[in-house]
Amino acid sequence: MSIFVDKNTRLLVQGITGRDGSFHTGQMVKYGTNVVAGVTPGKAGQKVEGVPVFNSVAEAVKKTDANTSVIFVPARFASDAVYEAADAGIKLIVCISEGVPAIEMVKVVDYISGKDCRLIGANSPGVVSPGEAKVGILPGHIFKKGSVGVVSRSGTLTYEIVDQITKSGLGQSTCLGIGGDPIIGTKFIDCLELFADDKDTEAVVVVGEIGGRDEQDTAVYVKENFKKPVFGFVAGKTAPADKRMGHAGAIISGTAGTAAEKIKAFEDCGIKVGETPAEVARLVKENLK
Amino acid sequence: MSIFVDKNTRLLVQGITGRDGSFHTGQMVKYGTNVVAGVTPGKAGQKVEGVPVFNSVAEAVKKTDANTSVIFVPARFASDAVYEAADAGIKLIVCISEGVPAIEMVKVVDYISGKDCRLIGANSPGVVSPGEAKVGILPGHIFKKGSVGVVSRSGTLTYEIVDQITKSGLGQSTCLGIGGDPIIGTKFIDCLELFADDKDTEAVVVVGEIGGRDEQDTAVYVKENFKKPVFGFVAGKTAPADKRMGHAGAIISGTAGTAAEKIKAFEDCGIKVGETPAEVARLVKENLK
Amino acid sequence: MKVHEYQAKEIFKKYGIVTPREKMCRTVDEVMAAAKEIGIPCVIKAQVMVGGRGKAGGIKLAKNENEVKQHAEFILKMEIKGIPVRKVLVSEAVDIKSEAYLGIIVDRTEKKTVVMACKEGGVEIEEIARQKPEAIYKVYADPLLGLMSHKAREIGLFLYNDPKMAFECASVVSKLYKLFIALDSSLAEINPLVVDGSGKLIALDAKINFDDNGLFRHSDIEAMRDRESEDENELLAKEQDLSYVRLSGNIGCVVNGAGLAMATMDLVKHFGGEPANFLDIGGSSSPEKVMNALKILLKDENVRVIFFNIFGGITRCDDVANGILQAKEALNIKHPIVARLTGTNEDKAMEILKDAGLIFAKTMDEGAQKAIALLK
Amino acid sequence: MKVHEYQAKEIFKKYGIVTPREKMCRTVDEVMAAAKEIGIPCVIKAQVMVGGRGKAGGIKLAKNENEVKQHAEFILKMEIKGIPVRKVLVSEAVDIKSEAYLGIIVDRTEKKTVVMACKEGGVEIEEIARQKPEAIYKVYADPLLGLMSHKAREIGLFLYNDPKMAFECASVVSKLYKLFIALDSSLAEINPLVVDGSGKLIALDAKINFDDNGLFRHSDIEAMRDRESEDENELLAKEQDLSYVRLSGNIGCVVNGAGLAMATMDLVKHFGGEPANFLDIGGSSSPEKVMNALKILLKDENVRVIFFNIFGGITRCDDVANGILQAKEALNIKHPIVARLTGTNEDKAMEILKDAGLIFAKTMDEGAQKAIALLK
Repeated sequence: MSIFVDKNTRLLVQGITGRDGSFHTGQMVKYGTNVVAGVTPGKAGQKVEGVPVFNSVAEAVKKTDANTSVIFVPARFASDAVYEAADAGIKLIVCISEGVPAIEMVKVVDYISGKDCRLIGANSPGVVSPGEAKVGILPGHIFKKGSVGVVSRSGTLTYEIVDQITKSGLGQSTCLGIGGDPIIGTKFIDCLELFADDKDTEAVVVVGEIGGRDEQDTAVYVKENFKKPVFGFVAGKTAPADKRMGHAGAIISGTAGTAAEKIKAFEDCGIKVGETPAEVARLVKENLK
Repeated sequence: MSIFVDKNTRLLVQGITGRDGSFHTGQMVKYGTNVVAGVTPGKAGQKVEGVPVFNSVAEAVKKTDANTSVIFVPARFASDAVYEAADAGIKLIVCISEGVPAIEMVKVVDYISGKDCRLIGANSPGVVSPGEAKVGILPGHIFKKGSVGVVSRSGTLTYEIVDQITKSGLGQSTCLGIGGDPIIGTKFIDCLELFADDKDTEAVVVVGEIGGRDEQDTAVYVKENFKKPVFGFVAGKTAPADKRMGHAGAIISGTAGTAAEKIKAFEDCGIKVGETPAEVARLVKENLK
Repeated sequence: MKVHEYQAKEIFKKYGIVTPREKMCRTVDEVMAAAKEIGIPCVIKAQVMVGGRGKAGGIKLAKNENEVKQHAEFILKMEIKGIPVRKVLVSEAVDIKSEAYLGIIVDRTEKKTVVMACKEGGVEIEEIARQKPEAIYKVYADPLLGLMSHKAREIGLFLYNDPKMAFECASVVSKLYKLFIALDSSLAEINPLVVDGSGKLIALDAKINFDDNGLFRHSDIEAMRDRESEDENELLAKEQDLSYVRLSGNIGCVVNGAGLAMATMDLVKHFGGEPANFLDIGGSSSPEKVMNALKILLKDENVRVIFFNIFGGITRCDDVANGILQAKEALNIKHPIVARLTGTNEDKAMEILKDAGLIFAKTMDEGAQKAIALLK
Repeated sequence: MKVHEYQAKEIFKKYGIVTPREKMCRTVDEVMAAAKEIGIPCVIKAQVMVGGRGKAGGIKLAKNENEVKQHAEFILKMEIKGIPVRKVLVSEAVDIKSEAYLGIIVDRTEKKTVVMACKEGGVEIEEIARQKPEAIYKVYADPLLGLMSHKAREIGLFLYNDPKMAFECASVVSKLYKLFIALDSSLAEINPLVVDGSGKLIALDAKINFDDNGLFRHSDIEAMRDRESEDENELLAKEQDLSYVRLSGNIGCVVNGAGLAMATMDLVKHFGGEPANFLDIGGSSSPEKVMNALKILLKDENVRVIFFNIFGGITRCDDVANGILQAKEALNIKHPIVARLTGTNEDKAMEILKDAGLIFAKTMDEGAQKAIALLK
């Protein structure tokens, strides 16, 4: 088992003919993901990496029964891409696009909430269930099938931690980046709820960073509801206040959203926190029998 | 029994200090309706006909447990009044205000649909369950407790028909005007669904008029789903095309929405149609044992 | 409220929808000048707010200067469905490669705004809707989010196979939707939407109707009202918060409430008479309102009998009675008046009117029949 | 992106929010002239985009012409938190009867826009949030419908007992919300919102931050950017699609990905070093991008060691290696460089860099430790 994506994933790529879309379609196909369709309005009839291209998501869904979509369109078209996917009955939308205005995401998230549909991101690197499916831009080679779930607000930092977990001899059930933006479709707690019910997941690593209070809320949730061991990491201990650290959501506002308060919240709620990425992998290895 | 309003109705009047609001509050109190609160922002602390006035619906609901609201505010404030009532947890909103733009009503109706809340109107004359409660501007003296349900797109025409039914010796379970606007919260079919389950209702009179195709849809619904006898009337047989006949919704568009096609739809589906208001009352009387 | 084609096109232009080069003219001389400016051949189109202009001969192609003059003279003297043509639009003769239909209305059943498209342009959409509804492609806007881009594209891709045309069309759809919402329209229509020789999309005709309930916030639209083309009594009634529609009969009806007013007209017809009008004096009427109503009613010289049908609820019968009494004297009304006043304060009304020389009726049936009998 | 108080107030005025009579000045002479125009007493306020101006002495009341001059001279020579004051705002001295707080942000947890109000104005809202959160009244806007009128009234009625004031406040709230949404703001704040002697509501201070992700559709806001007040290297980085934040240490970090870049800084600190910067070269990097990154990094004279930490996924390590090689030569880099390049094409990268005189590391731990060791 795994969460979000697996062998049943029938993936559609929105923006498949673009530079990123076509490159990663190839990567995903190579990984073994069942990529059934692509969409670029006006480019119907083409093929990308053997995948047929349609003019609209609705048409692609009708023809291919796609159930999952990954979005590679430029930020200014991303919210419409999400609406289109949701309207066409897609159940899981993974939005890779970075740079969607927060006020648009507020609308998108509200619209989606009324549908039988989940949105991951925007600004997500994607989701991988090793050996099952890879949706997004995460590099496939670092993953190994196993029992550790990884959920993160970041991209490459996740790869770093996953890589170390893999090198320690453990594998992963599902790994995903929920996106570095302030307003995102799926949060840590949403993922933990699914990991809780996933038989193959024995432990979860939560990779947080400065900004907001998602880590604090997650800590309380873990303490009160989550039975499996959880390990944490928080990036940005040395970040200054009121400066956006790359991600739109990674900003300490005045004195709120610091790494210190997040680490304290994790530790107060029984989540073991690694000081460095390497230490996180070590903690997982030591604590998982 | 009855539908929409009864002895459990705890009524709040929005726009209670206005000319219409205060006059009809008096009339509703006199009828025996349990009017528990009024709202006019900025006028908290006053009383109208003994009813306490609050600044907001939320406050009024908190203090008085109001469950139903009737709206008497000017048209340009009506949609906000509906939003306020819905946000405050009101379960039934009867909007009397006439002249709300259709595009605003589209939004209002959509917003309400996501809540546990029903909207009647806008441009409704109100709802009366004789002997139980009167909400709106219908004149109380014409009603008599009984077993005929009456639902109408009109105001005074409803009074005319109700009056004749009462004079024929029969009474009514619940009578309401759903409003003469093109976009309204509650339609004929919604009312019939409730009349179907109302033990005290033995027959229903549907009073339609030109414009739209609500009567046609209702006819099909009655034929397929409704077990109790239904009687119909359609106003506007002599109305010219493309002229708005008072009500915003009463307009024949080109050749669509004529009284003739509505009457035909009624008759095709087994609804007995009266040629005149008097004949409707006669038909009901003759067919109800 | 309706506006002329040339006015709708001004609005289109403001929203970036391409229309032909054209000019509104009131005289033959203006037409001649405009034609020279725009270029001949050109099209001369009668500006009247009724359908079927083309069939009636109100739209003509002029291939030379002579024809411009002839057509202008002809059309500016026409009446179309009883409406005199006072303005024409001189329009460039577009090289039409294809025609489509595009329209937006508020769909009552779905309670949403709907964009309708059809590959056949220049036809009556209601006709198509009846005869082959499957030819009409419908896309609903989200009530709160509006018409999303992918939905506009869906329309474009339905109408045109060529992606470039489809996206250009999507842009037209988005603009049409934007103006529809911004201006509280009840109909916004491009029929036909044409592709010209150079592959450009042009709105060859334009129609916008406005929701009367929304006009209060669009004084610029209200200012476009062509008072010449509307019935002055209907406008006068509206200003006095009355609702009046003139018909061709001779029994003037004064009623409170729109539904009852329609039912009253129907009843007159039912018993063999001909109603002269629809007239709703509204919910809370005063003697002044009754006076105003009668003033308007009596401008119609066909009216021979007046039939009051009042069901007193909020409306007080004594108010109406006082209004009748005052109007009868002030306006020196000689017409026979049948009065059926029932409900709130009907006894007082009877007392007020007892010496006024009216014919009374207990029911609306009785009233209608008495009114008809008076004509004999 | 941030703007100065005087710029935020220009926006406020455009949206109909009342601000004091005031004028932005750059010199003492301008201040003298403005004070005469506005009237003395007046207030002189340093225009810097950091908090705590008041405490630092950057806001002063001038009661006569002499004081205007003194204060202007003083403030225009100040540095506040290291930032030189280049502009001041000369403002009328408002007769303050009461102060309140009004602010709008996007609430990450609720995923909605929230209006916050507090009866205490002029205070740090985060301070209040920590110490007595119950003093902050919150109202959420509907994501699709916006801030409904009754919600704006709710804020007004919370802040003011007098209905007239409450409704005036509701109108200010609606305007503030309107501009917040229209301009893709991330913060819009009136602190304090004051009632003056005549009972008028005035925005005495103004703060607007903009969502960088929304700037592409607001060129007018982008044009307000005060380049003098921002770090030129950070701006330069942004223009080159890099993300750079200068810190005070001496180990320059070049990383791909924001999370990993932060973790790298943290790791340097963890092992006892001091990072000189945050620098994210992004997902798909080219040799040019690496070159640009190093150019920016080396403008910081504190940097003594450069630490590359690259986790190759989409980023190809050979691209980074080529960039290092090119930059080393073109920029004549003498600094020691520690390179930890792992993932996609790491072997190729090693091959490229084998003779470049770099210090290599297998893991980021090793890299950070080697970088620190080089400083000794």
